[in-house]
Amino acid sequence: MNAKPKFAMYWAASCGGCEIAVLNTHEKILDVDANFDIVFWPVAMDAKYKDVEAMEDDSILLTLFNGGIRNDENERLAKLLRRKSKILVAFGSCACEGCIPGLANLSPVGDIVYTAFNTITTDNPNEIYPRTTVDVPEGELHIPTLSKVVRPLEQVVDVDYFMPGCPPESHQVAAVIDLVIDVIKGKAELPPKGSVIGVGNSTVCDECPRTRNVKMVKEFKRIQDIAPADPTLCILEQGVPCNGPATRSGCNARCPQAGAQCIGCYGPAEGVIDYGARLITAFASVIDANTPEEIEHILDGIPDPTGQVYRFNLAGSLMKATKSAWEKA
Amino acid sequence: MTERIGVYVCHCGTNIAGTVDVVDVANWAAEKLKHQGVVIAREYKFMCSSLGQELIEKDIKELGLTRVVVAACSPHLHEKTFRTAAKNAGLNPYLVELASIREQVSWVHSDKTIGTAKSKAVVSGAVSRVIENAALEEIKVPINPNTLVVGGGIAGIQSALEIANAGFHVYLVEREPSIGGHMSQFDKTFPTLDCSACILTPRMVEVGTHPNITLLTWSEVTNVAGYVGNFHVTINKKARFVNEELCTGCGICQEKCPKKVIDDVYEAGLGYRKAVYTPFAQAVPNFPVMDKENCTYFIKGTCKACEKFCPTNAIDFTQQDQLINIDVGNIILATGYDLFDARRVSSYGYGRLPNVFTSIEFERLSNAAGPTSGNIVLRDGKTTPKSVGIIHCVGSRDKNFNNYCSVICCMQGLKFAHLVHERTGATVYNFYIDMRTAYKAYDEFYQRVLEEGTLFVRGKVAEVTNAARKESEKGKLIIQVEDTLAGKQRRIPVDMVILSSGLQPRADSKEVGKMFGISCSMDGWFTERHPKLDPVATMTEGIFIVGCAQGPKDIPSSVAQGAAAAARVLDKILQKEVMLEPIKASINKETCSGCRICNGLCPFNAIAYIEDDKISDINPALCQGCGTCVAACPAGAISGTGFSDAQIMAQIDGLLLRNLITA
Amino acid sequence: MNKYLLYPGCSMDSSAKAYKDSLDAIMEPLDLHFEEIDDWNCCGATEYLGINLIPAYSLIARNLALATKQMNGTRTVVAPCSACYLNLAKADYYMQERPTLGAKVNEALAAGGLEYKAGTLDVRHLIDILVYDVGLEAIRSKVVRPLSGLKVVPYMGCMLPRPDYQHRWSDHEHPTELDDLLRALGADVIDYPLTTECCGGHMTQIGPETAFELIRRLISDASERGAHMMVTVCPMCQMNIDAYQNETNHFFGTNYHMPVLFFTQLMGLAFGKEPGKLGIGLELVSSRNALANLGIEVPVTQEPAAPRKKDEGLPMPRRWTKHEARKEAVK
Amino acid sequence: MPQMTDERVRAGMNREEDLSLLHEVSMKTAGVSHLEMCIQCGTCGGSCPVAEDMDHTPRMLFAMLRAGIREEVLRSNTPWLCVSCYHCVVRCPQEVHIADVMYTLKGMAIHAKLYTDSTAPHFSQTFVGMVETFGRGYELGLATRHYLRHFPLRLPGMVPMGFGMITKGRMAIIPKSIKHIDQLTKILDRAKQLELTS
Amino acid sequence: MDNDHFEPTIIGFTCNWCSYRASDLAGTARMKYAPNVRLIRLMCSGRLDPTFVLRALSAGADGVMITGCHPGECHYIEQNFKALRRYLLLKRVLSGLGIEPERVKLVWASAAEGARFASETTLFVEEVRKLGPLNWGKPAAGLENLQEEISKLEEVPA
Repeated sequence: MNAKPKFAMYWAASCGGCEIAVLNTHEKILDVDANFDIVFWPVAMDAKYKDVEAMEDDSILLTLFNGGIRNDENERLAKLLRRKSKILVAFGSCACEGCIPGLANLSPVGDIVYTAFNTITTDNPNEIYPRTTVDVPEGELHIPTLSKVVRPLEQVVDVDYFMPGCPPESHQVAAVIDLVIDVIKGKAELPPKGSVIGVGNSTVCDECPRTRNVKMVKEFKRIQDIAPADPTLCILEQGVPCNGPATRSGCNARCPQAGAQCIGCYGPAEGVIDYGARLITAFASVIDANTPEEIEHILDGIPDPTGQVYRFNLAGSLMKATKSAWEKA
Repeated sequence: MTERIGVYVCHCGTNIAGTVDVVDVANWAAEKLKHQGVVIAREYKFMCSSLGQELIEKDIKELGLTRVVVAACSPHLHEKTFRTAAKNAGLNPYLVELASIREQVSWVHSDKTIGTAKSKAVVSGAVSRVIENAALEEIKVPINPNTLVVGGGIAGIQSALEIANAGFHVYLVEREPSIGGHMSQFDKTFPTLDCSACILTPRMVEVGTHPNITLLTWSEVTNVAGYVGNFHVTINKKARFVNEELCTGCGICQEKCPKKVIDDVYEAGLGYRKAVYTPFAQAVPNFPVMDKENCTYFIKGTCKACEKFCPTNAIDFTQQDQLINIDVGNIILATGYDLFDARRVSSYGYGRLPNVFTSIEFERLSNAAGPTSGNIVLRDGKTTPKSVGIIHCVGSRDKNFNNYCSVICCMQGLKFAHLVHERTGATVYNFYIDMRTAYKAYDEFYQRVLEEGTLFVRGKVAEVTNAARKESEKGKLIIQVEDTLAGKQRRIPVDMVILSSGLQPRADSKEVGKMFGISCSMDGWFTERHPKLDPVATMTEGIFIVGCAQGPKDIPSSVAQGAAAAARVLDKILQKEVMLEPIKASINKETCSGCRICNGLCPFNAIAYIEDDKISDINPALCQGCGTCVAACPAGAISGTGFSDAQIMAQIDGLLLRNLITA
Repeated sequence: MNKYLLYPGCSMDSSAKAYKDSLDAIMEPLDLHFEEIDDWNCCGATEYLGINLIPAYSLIARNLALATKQMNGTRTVVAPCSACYLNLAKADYYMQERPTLGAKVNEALAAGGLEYKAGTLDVRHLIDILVYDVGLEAIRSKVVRPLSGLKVVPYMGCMLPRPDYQHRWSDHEHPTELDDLLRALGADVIDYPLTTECCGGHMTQIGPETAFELIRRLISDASERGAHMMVTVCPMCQMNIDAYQNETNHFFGTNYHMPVLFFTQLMGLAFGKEPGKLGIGLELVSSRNALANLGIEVPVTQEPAAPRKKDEGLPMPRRWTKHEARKEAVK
Repeated sequence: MPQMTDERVRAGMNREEDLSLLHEVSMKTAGVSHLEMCIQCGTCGGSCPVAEDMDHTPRMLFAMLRAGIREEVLRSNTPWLCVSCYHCVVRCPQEVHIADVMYTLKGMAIHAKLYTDSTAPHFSQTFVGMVETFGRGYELGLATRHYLRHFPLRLPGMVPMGFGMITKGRMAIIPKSIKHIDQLTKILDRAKQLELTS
Repeated sequence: MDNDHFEPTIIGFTCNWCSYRASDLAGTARMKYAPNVRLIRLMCSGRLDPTFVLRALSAGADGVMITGCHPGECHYIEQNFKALRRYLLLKRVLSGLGIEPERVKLVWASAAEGARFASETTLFVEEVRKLGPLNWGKPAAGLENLQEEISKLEEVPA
C-alpha cells in the first residue's frame, strides 16, 4: 500500500464545534480517509502524545489545529504539532483569534479560577481550588497550568494558513479538503503562506441579501426590541449593531439570512489590523448626532461595547486583553 | 531592505541648533536607523537654502536615494521646497517626508537634552513613514470655460462683469426678482456720499445686456454635482407668471393690480408693493414677478386685472417652475448677508417702540425713491425729528448675539448722522464703543461729521425706553447710557433712534455651504482657504467666495473681492486644465462589500453607490482627501494616498522608537 | 395630576401671607399639587452671598439636597419667591459651571450627611409652571368672573427673568408671561415698560433714599399709564411697593395710591373665590377702590392692518416673541 | 502680589499696582466671572438703576480692579448699592458676571474692614446671624426692625407701616426654627472652613 | 513607579488645517509646553482610525491626544463630527479594556489657538502623568506559575 500523506487534527481551548463541522462535511470525510493516513485526532481515534513525539519532524502533511492556547498543555502540543507538520492550519475562530474563550482575557486568570470555584452555584464547601501538582502515593500528578491570557495559535507558533469561523462552514471545510487533495494530486497549488482560506474576499454585507441604503440611526437597539423587524432591510439600518460590515464573508450571511444580526465569527476582512476598530468606526459612522450628549445617548444603546466589537476577536486584537488581565494574577 | 534613505537635519541657524544637538541627531540616524535603509544622514546650516537643496539633489543622484527625510521646519513652510528639489533630481516628490523639529521641537522646548531626544523620535517616525510612501502623480482635470456666479449683489455683479468682459460665459443666478442686492436699497454710500443708484445702476444694466452673461433672476441653485472644471448645476427658475419674451416692462400690470402688500424685502417692511411687481424702478431685468401667496387670483380664483390690462398678453397664470441644468468649470458664491434682527435686543425696543428704526429702514426713509420720498420722519409718517440717537454695534461685538465686529456699522452710523443733520437739522447723537474708521478717507469722514456738530457719546447704550422719569422726558424716547468718558450715567431724550444693526450670515448659509461642498465658520460665514493669503478661494477646488458671504465688509472690499475671484477663475480658464493634489481615497472593488457606510460620510458627494455592482466607488476629482472614509470603512476596503494606514502605523512605531534594533 | 416640590421661602409665612393664601386657593381648580420640601431653610436672600461664597451656596444647596430625597415622580422644585427662585437656580447652575465650587459645596453638605448632584433638579418659578405647564387655555377655562375693566400693570421684577441661565422666559427685559396670564383672566393689561425694573430690593433697609427713588419710578409710571393697580409675582417687590409707598410719598411729597397685589390673588378673584380667602385686605395700600372697577365692560378691538394712506403712520415690525427666540436658539 | 518696578518708581508712580487683584476677585466669584474680558463699553453703568448714587460705575470699578487699585475698590460704595437686578449681567456683551463680582467685593470689603458706611454690612451680618441661628430669616419682619433701628429719624413716617404690618399679621414676632438646625450648623461650619482654605 | 519621575509618552494626532497649524503657531510664538507629545499629521481628524489609537497604546504610548478643528469649522465641512462620534465610542471600548478613558483626549484647536494647543498639551501630559505608565505591549506572559497564583487565591477569606 502506498504511504498516504499523514493528517492530524487537534483540539485546544475550544468547544468542539470545529470537529463537528469537519464531520458535518458528510461523505467528504470519506475522501479524507481515502486520501490521508489519520495519525492523530484525539476526538476520532486513540493516539498518545508520545506517538506524535516519536514521529519524524515534518512528517505530517496537514494538521488542523483548532482552539486557542489557554494552558501549557495547549502550548506544548502546538509546538509539537508545528514541528511535526508541514502545513499547520489555525482552524476555526479560536485558533485564529481566540473566539469566545478569548473573552476570558477580559478578566485576570486568578479571578476566573476563583469565580469558577466559588460562585453561588458551585458546591465547594471546603474551598478547594485546583492545583497543578499534587502528591499521591503513586507519585506527583500534574494538571496543565493556565496561562495569563488566551492566545491565538499564531501568537505561539508559526502558522501556515488561517481558516476562521465559529465553526468554519462545512462547505468551506469541504472546499479546503478538496483543494489539499488536488494539491497532493498535483492538480493545484497551495495559496501563499499566511493566507486566510475557506473564506470570501469581502465582508458579510457582500453576501447579505438585505437591502442597503445610506444609513443613519438615532438609536441602537437589540434585535428583539425592534418589532417587527423588516426582514428585507439591512439590520444595521434598523438600529441593531450588526457586525456584518466588518466581518469576513464566507458564511453566506448565515445569521442575517436567519433574521439575526451578524456577531462576527469570521473575523476581520483581509488586511485589517484590528477588527474591533473597524466596528467602532462602522457604528460611529451611522450615528445621526453632532453633540456629545446626543451621541452618548445613542451609544447607550450598545450596553457592552467592548464585548460587541471584540466578541470573537479579543485575544487576536491589538490590545489582546484588558489591563487587569495583564497586570493581575 | 530595498529603500535607500537620506536624512537631512537642518540647523536653521540657531533656531533648531540652539535647542537640538543636530549633529548628534544626524549621527544617531545614520547609525541607529541604518537597518531601516538610511544610507546617509547629514546636517547643514540652512537646508532650505539653494546650497542645502543642492546637497540633497546631489545625494539623490549620486547615492541613488529612493526616499528623503528632511528634519527642519513645519511642512507647511517648506514641504513644497524639498519636494521640488527631489523632483529636480528625478525623485518622485511624494517620496520626501518632512520632520518638523523647529515649530514642534526646538521652539517649544528649552532643554537641549529633551529637544535632541524628541528630535530623534520625530526623525525616526519620519524614516519609518517615508518607507511606506508611494510615488504619486498629480491629477489633471480639464476646465469648462463657463462660470456660475451665485448672487447678484455688487460683489457678484463685479465678478460676472470681469469674467464676461474677458470673453467667457457667465451664468448669474439671483434669488430675488432683480439683481442689485442690498446696495440697491441704499441712498448714499460712505465715505464719498455717492448716490448708490447712480453708481450701481449702470453696472446692473451692463449685466442685463451683456452678450456673455445669462441672467437668471427669481432663480435658485438646487443641486451641485461634479468637481472643479466640471460642475453640473441645477437651477430652479421660479415661475414669474410673466412671459419674459412678451413683456416690455411697461409697468401697467403693477399699476392696475389692486393688491397692496407690505414689502419686507426691498422696502424693509417700511413700504408697499403690489402682488405683481418689480422691486424698484431700475430693476434688472425689468420684468415683474407675480407673488403667488398674495395674488388675489391665486387666492380666490378671480381678479386677473393684470392680464386684462397687459398690452402684450405677457401675463401667464399657467407658468410652472422650470429646472435648468448647466455645466460650468468654476463657481463664485456671492450670496451676501442678512441684517441682524434688531428685535432680539429687546432693551432697544425695536418692534415695541414705534420710533426706533433699523439701519435698513433708515436707508429707505432717506432714499428719494423710498416710501417717504426721502423725508426723514417718525413712524407717524409726517413728524420730522428734532433729535436723533444713532446706536452703534447693535447685535455685533456682543456675546449675547454676534461676537464679531460687523465692520460697516461705524461708518454707516456716521453716514446716518450726516444725512440726518443735512436733511433735518436735528441734534444727532452717536453712541459707540470704539470708533472704527479704518481705510482710505474713512477717518476724514468721521472728522467731517464731528465738524458738523454731531454729539458723540462713548458708551454702549444700555436701553431705550419710553418710561419718563421727569417732565422733559415725556413723549420722548430716552436713551440710557453710561458716558464712559465722563464716567456718568446719562439719560438722553430723543425723538428717533436708529439702530446700526450688524450683518449676519444668510439664514441658509450652512445648507448652501453644504450644497456647494464648502465649510462655514462657527458664525456661519463661508470659510476661505487662507484668511490672509487665499481669501477668495475655498477648500473645494473651483469654488470661490466673495463679498459678505465670506464675512462682513463694505462695498469697496466686496468689489475688490469680486474682481479677485474673477481673476482666479480666469486664470483657471486660461490654463485649460488644473492639477489636483494626489491625496485621494480609493475603493478596492474586490473587497468592498457595498455596505454603504461610507456613503453618508462624504460631504463632497465623492462616493457613489453603483447599484449594478452593489459596491461603492470614489470619484477622485471630487475627493478632497480628508480620509474620513478611509478611517471608516469597516472592511478596510478604502485606502488613501499620502496618508495610508501603513504610513501612519509605521510612523507610530517610529515615533515610539520600536523600529530600532536593540542589540 | 401635576405634582411639584415646593420651596415656599421665608416670606410666605409672614409678609407675603396673601401670596400663600391665594396660592392655596387656586391650586385645587387647577389640579396642582405641591409637596413642601421637608425642613427647608432660608436661601440667604441677597445677603448671605455678599459675605461669603461656599457657606452661601452650601446654605442654598442644602435645600436642593433635601428636595432630591422627595423626588418621587417629579424633579421640579417650584419657588414662588423670585429671590428664592434665583438663588436655587443659580446654585444649581454655578455648581455645574464651576465644578470646584460644586465639589466644595458637596464637601460641606457631606458634613450634614447630604449630597446634591448639580443638574438633578429643575428649579422653576410658580408663574413659569402656571403659564407653561398648566397653560393659559386651562387658566382661561377656569375664569368665572373676568377681570375686564380692571386696568393693571404687570410687574415681573428683576430677579425672575434675569439672568435666566435656563432660558425659561420669553425675554430678559420685556417678558410677556405675566401680561399673557393677566389677559387670560380678562384684565385690561397696560404695556408697562418698567416691568422688570428693580423695586429697590434690600435698599429699603440700607439706603432708603435710593430705594424710594426706584419705588417712585415704578409707581409714577404705572400711575401715568392709568393703572388701577400693579400686579406682582415676588414677595420682595410687593413688600417694597406696598409697605414703603407711604414713606416714598412722604419723601417726595407725592400722593400716589397704587395698590399692588400678587397675581395669584387676581387669579383667585377671576376664579370666583372670596376676596377674604385670597388675602385681599392684607395690603397696606388698599385695593378696595381698584377692585370696585371690576365689572366695567371695555370692549377690546383690533384694527386689521391696511395699506398706508397718505398721512397714515408707517407699519410697525412684528414684536420679538418667545417662539422666535426659540427658533434662534435652535440655530 | 504688588509689583514695583524701577521704571514705575522712576515714572513717579507711587501707588502700588496690585496686578493680582483682578485674578483674586475672579477666583473668589461664583461661576466663571469673565472679568478679564471687560471692554469698558459701559453697558453696566448705563443699565444700573442706582448708578447715580454710586461712587463709581461698575465699569469704572472694573477698570480700577484691572489697575490693581485695591483699597479704593474695596472702599467704594458701589457693591453695597448693587440691588442685584441683573440688568447689567444679561446686557453685558462680554458675559461678565457683574452681580456676582459685586457679592465678591462685598465679602472682600468686610474681610478687609474697608467699607465706609456700616449700614449695609451690618444689615447683611444681622440677617446672616439670624439665618444661622434659626435656619430661616423671619425675613422682612426683621428687615423692618433693622430699618427702625438704623433710621430712627424717619420713625414718624414709619409708624403706620410698622403698625400695619403687625396688625395685618405680616410681621412675625417670634422666629421659627427649622427642625435640623444642628445639621445646618455642621454644614455651614464645614463650608466656612472650606472658604478659608480656598 | 514613582509618578513624579514618570515621563509619559504621548502620540498626538493633528489635522492639517487647524490643530497642526495651531502647533505651528505655538512654535512661532515660542510658547513652551510639555515635550512628551509626538505629533502625527493627518489631513483631518476624520482620518483618525481607532486602530491608530489602539496601535499607539499597545505599542508603548501612555496616552493619545487627538486634535481637530472646532465643531462647525472643519475644513472638510463636518468631518470632525465624525471623529467625535468615533472617539466617544472608542473611549467606551477602551474603558471596557480597563484603559482609563482619560488616556485618550479629543481637543479642538483652531489654527489661531496656539496658546490653547500648548496649554491643552501640557494639561494632558499632567493628566496622563497622574494615571501612571500604561505599560501595555508586554508580551503575553506565557507559562506562569499557576501554583503561585492559586496559593494567592487560597488566602482569599471565604
